Amino acid sequence: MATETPLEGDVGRRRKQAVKEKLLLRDLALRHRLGILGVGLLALLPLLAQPRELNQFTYVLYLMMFAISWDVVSGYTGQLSFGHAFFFALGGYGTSVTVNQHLVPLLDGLGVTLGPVGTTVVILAGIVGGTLVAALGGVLIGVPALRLEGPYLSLVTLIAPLLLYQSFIIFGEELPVLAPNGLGGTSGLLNEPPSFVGIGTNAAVTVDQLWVDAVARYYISFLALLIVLAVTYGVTRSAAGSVFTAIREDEDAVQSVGLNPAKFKIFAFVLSAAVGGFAAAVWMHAGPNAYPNTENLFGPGRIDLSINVIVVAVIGGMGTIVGSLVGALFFAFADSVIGAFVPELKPLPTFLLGMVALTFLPRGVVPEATRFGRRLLAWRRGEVDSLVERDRTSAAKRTVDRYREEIEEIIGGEGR
Amino acid sequence: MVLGEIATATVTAIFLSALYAIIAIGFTLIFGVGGILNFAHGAFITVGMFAGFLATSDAFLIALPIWAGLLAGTAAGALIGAVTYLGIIRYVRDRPVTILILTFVIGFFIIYAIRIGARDVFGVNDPLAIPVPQVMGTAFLNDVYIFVTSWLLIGLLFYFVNYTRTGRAIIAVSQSDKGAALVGIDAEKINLITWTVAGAFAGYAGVLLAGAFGNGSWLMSIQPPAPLILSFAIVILGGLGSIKGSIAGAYIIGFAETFTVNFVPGGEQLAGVSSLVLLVVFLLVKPEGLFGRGAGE
Amino acid sequence: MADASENDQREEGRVDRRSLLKYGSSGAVAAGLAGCQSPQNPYPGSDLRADSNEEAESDSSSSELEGPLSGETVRLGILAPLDLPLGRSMRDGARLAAQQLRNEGGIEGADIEVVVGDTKAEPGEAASEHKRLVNQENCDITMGIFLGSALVQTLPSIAALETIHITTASADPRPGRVVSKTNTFTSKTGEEEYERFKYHFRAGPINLFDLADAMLEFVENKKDDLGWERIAVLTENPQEFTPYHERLVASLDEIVDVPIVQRVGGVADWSPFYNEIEDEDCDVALVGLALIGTSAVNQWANQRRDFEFGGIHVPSQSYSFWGSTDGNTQYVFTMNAMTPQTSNTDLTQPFVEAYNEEFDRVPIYSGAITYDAVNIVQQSISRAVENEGIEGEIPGPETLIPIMEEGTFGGSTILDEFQFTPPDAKYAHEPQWTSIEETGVPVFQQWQFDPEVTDEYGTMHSFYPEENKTADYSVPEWVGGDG
Amino acid sequence: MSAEPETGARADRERSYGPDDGILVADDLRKEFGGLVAVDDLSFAVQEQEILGFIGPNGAGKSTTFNCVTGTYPPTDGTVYFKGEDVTGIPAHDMVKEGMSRTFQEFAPLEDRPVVKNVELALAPDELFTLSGMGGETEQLAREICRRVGLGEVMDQTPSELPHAGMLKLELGRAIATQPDVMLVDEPFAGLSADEVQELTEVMESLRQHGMTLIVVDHNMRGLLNLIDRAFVIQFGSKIAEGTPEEITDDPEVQEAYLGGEEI
Repeated sequence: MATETPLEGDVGRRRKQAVKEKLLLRDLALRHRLGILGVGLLALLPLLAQPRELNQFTYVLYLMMFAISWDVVSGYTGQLSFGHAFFFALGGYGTSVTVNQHLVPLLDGLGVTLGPVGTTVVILAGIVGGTLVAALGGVLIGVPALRLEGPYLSLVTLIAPLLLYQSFIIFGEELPVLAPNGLGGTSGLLNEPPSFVGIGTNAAVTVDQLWVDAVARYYISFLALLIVLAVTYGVTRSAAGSVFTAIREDEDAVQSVGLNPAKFKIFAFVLSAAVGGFAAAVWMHAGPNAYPNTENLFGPGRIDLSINVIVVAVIGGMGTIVGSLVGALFFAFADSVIGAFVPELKPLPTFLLGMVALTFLPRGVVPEATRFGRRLLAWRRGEVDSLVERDRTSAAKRTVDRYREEIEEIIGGEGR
Repeated sequence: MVLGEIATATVTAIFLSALYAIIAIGFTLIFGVGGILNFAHGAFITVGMFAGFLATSDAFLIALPIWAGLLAGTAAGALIGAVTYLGIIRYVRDRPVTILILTFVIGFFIIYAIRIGARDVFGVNDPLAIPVPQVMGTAFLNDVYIFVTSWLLIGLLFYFVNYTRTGRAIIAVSQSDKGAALVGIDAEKINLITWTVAGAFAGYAGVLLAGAFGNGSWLMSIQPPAPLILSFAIVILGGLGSIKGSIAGAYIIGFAETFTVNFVPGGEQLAGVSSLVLLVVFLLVKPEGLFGRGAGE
Repeated sequence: MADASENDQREEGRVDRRSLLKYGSSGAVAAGLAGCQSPQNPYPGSDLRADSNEEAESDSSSSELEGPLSGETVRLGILAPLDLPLGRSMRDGARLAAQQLRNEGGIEGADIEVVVGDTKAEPGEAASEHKRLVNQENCDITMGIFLGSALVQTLPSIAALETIHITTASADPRPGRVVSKTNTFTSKTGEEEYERFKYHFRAGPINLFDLADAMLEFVENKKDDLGWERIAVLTENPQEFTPYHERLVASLDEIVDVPIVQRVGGVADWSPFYNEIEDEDCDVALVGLALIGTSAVNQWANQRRDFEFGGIHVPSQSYSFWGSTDGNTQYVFTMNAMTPQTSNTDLTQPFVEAYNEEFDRVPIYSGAITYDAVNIVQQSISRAVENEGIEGEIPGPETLIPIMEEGTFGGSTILDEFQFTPPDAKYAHEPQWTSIEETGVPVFQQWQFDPEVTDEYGTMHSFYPEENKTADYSVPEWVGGDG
Repeated sequence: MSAEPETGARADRERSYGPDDGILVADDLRKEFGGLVAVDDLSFAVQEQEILGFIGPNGAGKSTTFNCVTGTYPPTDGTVYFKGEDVTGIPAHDMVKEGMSRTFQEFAPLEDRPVVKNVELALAPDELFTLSGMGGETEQLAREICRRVGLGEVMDQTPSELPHAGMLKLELGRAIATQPDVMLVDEPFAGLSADEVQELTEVMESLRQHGMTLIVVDHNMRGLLNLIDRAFVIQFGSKIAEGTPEEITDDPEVQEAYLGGEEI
């Protein structure tokens, strides 16, 4: 019955073979080599930095992961989220509550004394717990996203973390069953969860040198970043990634080739939430200032962390994953340089930078650089005459166009 | 006793909702006319509050009476609305996503600027508690004042959009940019007017809101009762872009909020939450709103 | 900076001050410093700014000092959030003490230098500044820290660097618990933990449990006097308040009727709470408020609510609060360690005056405690020199800790005789406090309008305990009419 | 509002079909919008490897019929059988997975990516975790499909650069990539030159040779005569004729339906 098409034969096997070849890293494009070089440099950073600087830089790794989390759903599928801290908070609180309010009391009750290995296992269980809680949050946002378009979805995503914030207040003392000791109200949880490595007693491995602590935290965080990169890169570079971007372009087209857009949309939200939640959960055990409080996980103004990840991802380039890495570096660099000159104005210059980038560089640094690089190579090979290229559509532009259509639909030119 | 409480709550809800309505109307006007969800609207409220504080505070200048504070707040709101449009929004008008994120960032930029200004320049002890006086001596009279003037503003706005040439142009633009251009309306000018009016309303409301709650705060737009978030809820309930819908939405939200807080056990903690829950449910059931246009067709 | 902020003084309060600092007036400050980032997470390079914050205080005009430690310098590191009046007061209290000591011949001939580390009201900043002060500035002893979370985060560093730290602003009970030899708080044995953390001391304020006890004592002794039969408890809900709240609520109903107990958070409209309090016919709202304290006072006064109002009200401890509320804070009472009017000890008023003369400001509780802490250090070093015959070398922690643990110290502005709790106390190395009756602190302060003091501003009068009283308690004219 | 009762109803009005009367069977299919009947109890059966012309004047209900059949929206009443199974009302993407694909009259290519990537999307498995796409294997397949539908030269251009015929081919290529057993082709020849019509006709013919069933929807039979085996004509949502192209053109009722000036 099957129609004869080029699909004949053992496609699965051929696919695996092709992937394997790709993984051997032959024939890498220049930008990929640059990317690997960059990641390698990140890995070497502890050799250069003082412990204190290193701690500050470790936070940038988390900012990268948070921005990647946002990019997966907003950059790729075009479902703009304005409250991604919702997922971060779920992950961070998730692991803290799992460890401090469930696992540790349970093990204490059983009379188990935890050694380094035991504590590590408990921490890992907490991270898994936090990631799952965040993923559940992804379902919670993803399902309404099926019904809501453009601006309405944006409003819902914006409201979600604020609702969560309120519920931390409401269940500050106790959340039956789920969090017996409560969620800590506006201040957040006071008892920090155990660290993988730390100077204090509350850690799987206790060290007494500051620099050992800083370096260990850096590498654990770096490992988390690599995991996040591998997962998100894998998904977005597989066929699922092209389905994501196709959803951003035209859901009907996706449907018409036998793909279920709803499934992929929810998946994007869940993946994004899980990545963000995972990052936040690891942060609570290995990051700098690893405290599960509202200021860490929502930002001092309750939604600023959500804004920051958007700014980071937009500066770097939406729909690229690596853009988030570059964006976070820019963001941190700008923040510290500007902050050094006018510390009292601290947040304002960074916001200003975000505004400028949004206005003049909407496509983002990475896509612009890639295009220019390609052009440069082609120019050197003599294939094109000039380095200036005519505009091609970008992820950002596509999202914009789609959004405009939705808005037009709502305020209704033709409908009336 | 219970009846008395219900009566009190009802009166409160009626008064407060009027204030919410003028905040939400500004938000919905900007959306209706420009298709822009203005996340910076909350910052406009905060700017109004802060101008009101500056005018009435005795720490500098001269301590002006509160009516001058109201004027200052309204003017500052109008100004910040106009400046935001002219300075930034105008240039990115055709890029909705950029605008969306931009207004988000602009809003936070403004409220952080207020916080820093309050602390470092004006020596306010606590940017979370910026003193702004009530308009009237007693809480009840103050509520009445809020109610009366809010409705007066709403009435003026209705007169404006229905009986003046510019007002009708606003409606025309909100229905179709292209159509309006065809009949010779300067959409640019209309947008500017809309942003200015919306800013003025927000500024006026900011002063009153701070007075009614004892003080303003740099975070007032997103702290309970979170007028920014409430206005989202209101305009979605009423339908994005509909002025009448906003008024209806404001009353629904106002009543829901007041009654939850007063009568649901433990409801005091639910301030700002009940309306959001209501909103989320409503979004899922009827996203186009009570008076929504188009989306459901 | 504008003059207004110079005026901006906060008095000592036996309060969970961290809540205020973090979420109250200064929560905003903390937030702002970090900008749009999470406040505890500065980005790389923010260390570039750190240097500008450090202010090495060395009075080069000081004459040659003589004594066994002549030629040496005691370096004191002050960890304080300099953008808060409370933090500046800590710095200035230490400077004042250092200057006075220097004028009197130094510490056994050693000069005293104050090095400041700006903690910016960020927990992470406190820890890293602590490391810098000890490692790079070679401080012998550090002091300060006012956020509970900052203190807890700095503890590992204090232990690792084996340097004495004297806390002068946080009321968090956790460090005392960790230091204690009887500690069951962490998994290690108490002895082990003591060896690690014995470097931590607290010169004040008393911890949150003691604050609750003080409150209970106050209510028990004054309820008849004030005619309080029914009390509503409103405590703000950051977890920092929890030890205080739970201790208070556990026993309060044995003293009076307590029909309403509420943890509150993120409240803007207080009417529902106030309605309930009036419905329940309560005489007073006994609050524990920081962040949302201002709007609570404004609405209470504006709406002329039919009950009295006070407790631990952090904003009211600030001298500028009268101005911030346009006088609405009149009649609000709060616990405090001292006020500009009180004479806790013979030294309190001289300190206030000297401070005022030197810096043209009113000191805040944190300044007084830091001032006291410097004097404790001076006395400890002197005793070490006397007892052990040390010469030409600043005694190290192993020498000083037993002396501090065993000694009784005078020269305090808050308590006549200051002692630290012993290592085996449940909360070790904390101020020895038993009751208000025995110690005279904390005091209960009420904002009043007293033309005799000034007719332009409110006055922070103390009305309890008797030995520290400067005025009678007064009830708002609108309370109690026909109610 | 419904179709004039006399026209379609008479003798052949609506003999019922069963599940096994063809690879694709519609039985008493009905779709109403509000009170408006767009498809009026229509029944038909398509045989395997057939090329069926589905003809009707503009507004006759062709698109609605196929939107119901392919799951774009559910029918008001009636049953759709595909390969002997009741598939009434299942979602469009599931219908594709069952083996029914379609092209669209209004092209909606993904503008953000080149032609070959448009086709490649259709090769993506409906799975969340997949290795597919990472190794470039699917791209090879997509390129092969592009060559077969005559897009070999232009597959690396963006869709906006394609001529009209190219867009049609892209639609076709996308549909083919889903490996359908039945393919619905909507107005394939509109606006094409004679050469282009010939080229497309050959592509479709070869698809049929490979075992595919095709339904070609058009508002007249011009250009279809060489392609289709059988035609099915509807008007006002009801069938008015069925038979070989020759029979249809001679049918008086059909001629009457097209009297308005349109040419059958």
